Amino acid sequence: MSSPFLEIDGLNKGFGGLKAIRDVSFSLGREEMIGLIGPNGAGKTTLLRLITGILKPDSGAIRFKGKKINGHKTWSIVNQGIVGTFQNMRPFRRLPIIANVMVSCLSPRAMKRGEWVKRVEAKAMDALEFAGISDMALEDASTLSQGDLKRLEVARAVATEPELLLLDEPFGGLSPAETDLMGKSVKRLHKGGRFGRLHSEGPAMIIIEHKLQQLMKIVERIIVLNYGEIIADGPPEEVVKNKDVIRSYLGGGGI
Amino acid sequence: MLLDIIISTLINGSVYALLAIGFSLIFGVARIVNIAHTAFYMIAAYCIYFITNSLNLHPLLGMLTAIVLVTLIGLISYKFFIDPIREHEAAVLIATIALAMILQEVMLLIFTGDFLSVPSLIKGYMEFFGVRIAFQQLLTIGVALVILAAVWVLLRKTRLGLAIRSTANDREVANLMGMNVAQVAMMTMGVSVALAAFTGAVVVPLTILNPHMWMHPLIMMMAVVVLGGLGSIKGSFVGAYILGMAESLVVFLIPMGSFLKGSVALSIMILVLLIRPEGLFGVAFEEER
Amino acid sequence: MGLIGFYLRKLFTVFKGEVLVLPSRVVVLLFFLTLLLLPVFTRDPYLLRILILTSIFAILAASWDLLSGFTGQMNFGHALFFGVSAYTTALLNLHLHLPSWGSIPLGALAAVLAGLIVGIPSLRLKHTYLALTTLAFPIILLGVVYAIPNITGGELGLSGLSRLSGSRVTDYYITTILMLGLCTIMWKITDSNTGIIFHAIREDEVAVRAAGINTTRYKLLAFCLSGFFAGVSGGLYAHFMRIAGPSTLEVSMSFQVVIWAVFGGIVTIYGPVGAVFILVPLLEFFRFWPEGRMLMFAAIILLILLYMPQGLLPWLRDKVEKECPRCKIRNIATRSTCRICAASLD
Amino acid sequence: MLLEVSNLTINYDKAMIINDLSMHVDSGELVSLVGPNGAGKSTLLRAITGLVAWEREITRRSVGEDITIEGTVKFEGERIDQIPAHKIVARGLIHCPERRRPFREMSTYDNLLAGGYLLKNKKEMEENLEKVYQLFPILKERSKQISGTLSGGEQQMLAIGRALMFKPKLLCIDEPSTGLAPMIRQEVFDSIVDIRKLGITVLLVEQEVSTVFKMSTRNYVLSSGKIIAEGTGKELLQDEIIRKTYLGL
Repeated sequence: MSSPFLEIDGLNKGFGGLKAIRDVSFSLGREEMIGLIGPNGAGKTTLLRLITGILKPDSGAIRFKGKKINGHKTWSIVNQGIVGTFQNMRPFRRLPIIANVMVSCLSPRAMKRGEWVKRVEAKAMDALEFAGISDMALEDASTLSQGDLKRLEVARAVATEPELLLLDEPFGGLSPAETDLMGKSVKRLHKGGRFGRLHSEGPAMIIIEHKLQQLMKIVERIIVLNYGEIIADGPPEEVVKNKDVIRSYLGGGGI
Repeated sequence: MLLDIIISTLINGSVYALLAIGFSLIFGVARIVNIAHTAFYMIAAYCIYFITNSLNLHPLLGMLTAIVLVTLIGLISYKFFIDPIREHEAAVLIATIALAMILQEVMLLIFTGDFLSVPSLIKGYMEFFGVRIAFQQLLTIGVALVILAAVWVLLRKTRLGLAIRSTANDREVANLMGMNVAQVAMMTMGVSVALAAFTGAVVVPLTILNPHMWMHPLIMMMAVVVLGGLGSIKGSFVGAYILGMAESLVVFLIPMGSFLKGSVALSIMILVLLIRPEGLFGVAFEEER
Repeated sequence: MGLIGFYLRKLFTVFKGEVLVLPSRVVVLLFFLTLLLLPVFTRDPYLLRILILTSIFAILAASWDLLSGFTGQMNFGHALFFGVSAYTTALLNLHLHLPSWGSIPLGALAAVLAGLIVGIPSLRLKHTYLALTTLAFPIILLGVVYAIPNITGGELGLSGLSRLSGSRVTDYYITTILMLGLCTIMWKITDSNTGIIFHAIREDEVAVRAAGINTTRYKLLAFCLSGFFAGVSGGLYAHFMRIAGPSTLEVSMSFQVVIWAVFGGIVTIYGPVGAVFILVPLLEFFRFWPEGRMLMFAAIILLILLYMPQGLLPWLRDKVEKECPRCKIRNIATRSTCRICAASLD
Repeated sequence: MLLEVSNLTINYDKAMIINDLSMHVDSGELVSLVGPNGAGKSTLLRAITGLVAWEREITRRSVGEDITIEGTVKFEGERIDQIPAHKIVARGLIHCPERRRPFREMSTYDNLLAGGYLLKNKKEMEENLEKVYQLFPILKERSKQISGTLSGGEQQMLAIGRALMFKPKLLCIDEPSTGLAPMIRQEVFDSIVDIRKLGITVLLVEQEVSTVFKMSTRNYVLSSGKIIAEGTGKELLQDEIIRKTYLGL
């Protein structure tokens, strides 16, 4: 039996006294695109940071294509094909936007792929085009609005041409129309193909999002976290009807 | 020998502790790396020399004047040269370096580069297991410990101390508790410089005055602060005596030791930091890798 | 003949369009020309000596900027690279009788090694901790230098190195051309892809890692590169002064480098170079009052910083040039429209 | 009217965080501000208590981003948008910040003393301390402990206790329930109800709608820096808007 694409097994993580992630296990197929939802402080972002290696788990295992990757450095995880965005956006403020993306294009993974594209700038430009902010390529990142910073985050992640993409609130701060556009781009990315000089592997995705309506349009499966535990896992239509989910989202009273 | 080591550990350690705590205070409250800190210590020492030798006044009076005067100089230079560029870290850094150079050069102009000394406050010595211990040494250790205790009381028991500690912990929340953060920074600078001046006053009879005398204590003070953990008063205290002892041991036990004392102490600091990057008593936060 | 004329005209057009349009580029051109042509007009040994030393320090200041300005790895012990290279060069020259063209590169390699050693703590330490730790390295070495005087010459240092070359003018050309060349290389490095990663590491190291870049490698690279350039300047210094003494390792030397770089404006490369060419001759000029020259020097730095905390040269540059809001091309301040995209500048 | 915010607009560089917002709080109320992440709830609170203006001063000195504040904030009929944060505190408008933020390296007792920093009178200090201890007995047990080592719930109680030390007229609490276990959350909310019984007006920023709606007298729903709904919990719960902002359905 072949091992699953991404397998998370009994993951635990605590900060001081608080257990942010407790005994989380799930697996993800190569073609899957899942949503990760839950109230604030449920541990969604922590889970993503554990997978990308920015945080170290206390116990448990993360296996990518059958290989254990927890304990690896962040950059080596990225070069194996997993990349994530930051929820609280961490642009290089005093660099132009294009340079922000060029850093990702300069990673060994991105450099190895697409031998014929030696121009990093061109590739970075296409990543910006994909995220819809290519017209601002020369502005300093510090001048961007929240929504544009979100798109910059996405552009930076996409530029490494990942096989597993972890998006932390990609629609945050976007207007409804922009959200639609971004949703479509994400879907297209998932299908794979070319975006100019940028090549998409058709990455598997985990998307954290509060805008459920948009999320449900693009994902086939949703995992709900609350207090660091998985309380529901299934197709969107089922999950939103789940009593536990409604309670955790709107609190004890229900509607 | 053992007694010599203990005495010199106590003296060096106390001096470093006093300097390091002053340096830590202003770093903690205003994030200023004040390179000129030990330069204030130096001018306090010169002040005392001037008052006792040139004006022939009592050393105690000299000490008091020195402390007041140096604190004033410190506050003025903070107000005019450091505060306006506070938010530019690199600029603040070389502003303090330039300040230290200015103080050094002014002292060179007034007193020349000659080695000068100040007579002891009390003469005489006692013998203890065949080792001579000057009363001045004991006095210095005693006064230094008293001042350290006074600083502790200031920080723990007074309103200003509360404000200083709160501001060092979290500037914004301190603001929310009704503390005027800018004013607290100013007062902390005053306390910090006064401590440097006190230190100068305490050790002046034991050292030789020279306009370059601020360099070695500066380096040791910084090593102490980093070793103990930035912003930790307890760390500065413990770190000071550790490095003070390391210096004394090297000086007394190794040939050519007086050349190597700084090297050994600093190597200890680097080794500790490689094992504990946040220093001995620093606070480590969840590491992002 | 016509072909040569064509190329000359073409060259002139490029020159007119690319160099003469910007005051900063004209200044750089004049700077290069003045330095290279100076000995044609004067061979005053005192003037040449000052300019040689200025060139040597310019390399040093620029190398600090390459490391601390760009990657943000504050190095308070830059004298280490300078001193290590100076001593290594001196030892090689005195004992193995290596000529200067052999000893200086080897000295620089020793400085690269020093860069690697200092770089290791930087992998775990950040900000002020790193700055104060790097301060310690040259002092540790200085203690060792004093402790083994029969090898290092103790307080007197190692003297009697062979001359850099036979004549003062040749010395001048060697150092100036090396300075111009090395600084251009440094500027090119910071302008390259590697430079972008350096910039990014300063801004947010974790985010760089999350982009798949091995930051450890790049930080060590920065330390080594900076060590190399500082090492070349240390070797030149030892051969030119014909002595390698403890002063090359002292704290004041490290502070001096930081002062030059911050005064000129960090993260520019040209800033520190310009600052050295202003400050070192200025210090010489102050010799009319020898006792007070350091005092005046420090006072000037303090006062200028009050008005331009981001550094002198960037401040001046912003006065004479402005950036087009649309295409980000720089224009002379007197223009009202951008020279490339014709957008209005205001 | 105890607090009145009118036509407040806040820009961080180009991004508009608060957009022409007006609201008010009357004496004796418990008003809550709810809304999704990034709606501007915390910024609004920070603007009211003068922190945004303080931040603006700092960024102006460096070359960082440019913050602009327009509109007025009145407390007890007097404008407070022009005076520094530490003087606003003296008027009795206290802000209990997001993520608790105790002075980590100080003991619980010292934290509480810092809260009463503006009290000149030692007797008053002791009385207030006693009151806080009555409200949160756990703080008395932990009085010697370094606050950084307290559990999340204890830290939250400490933060609220600290804010209570200077007898506030209006207490602004920013997201007290973040990162707390359900049991502890309930305890914290209960204590907020108790505080209101002491005669202190409370302005609460929260995400957990249902609990908040049960205890508050009035609510504002924020989205993208604007108030999109106002009313009592019951009214709002029947409203389509809440479902939309919260579940996105």
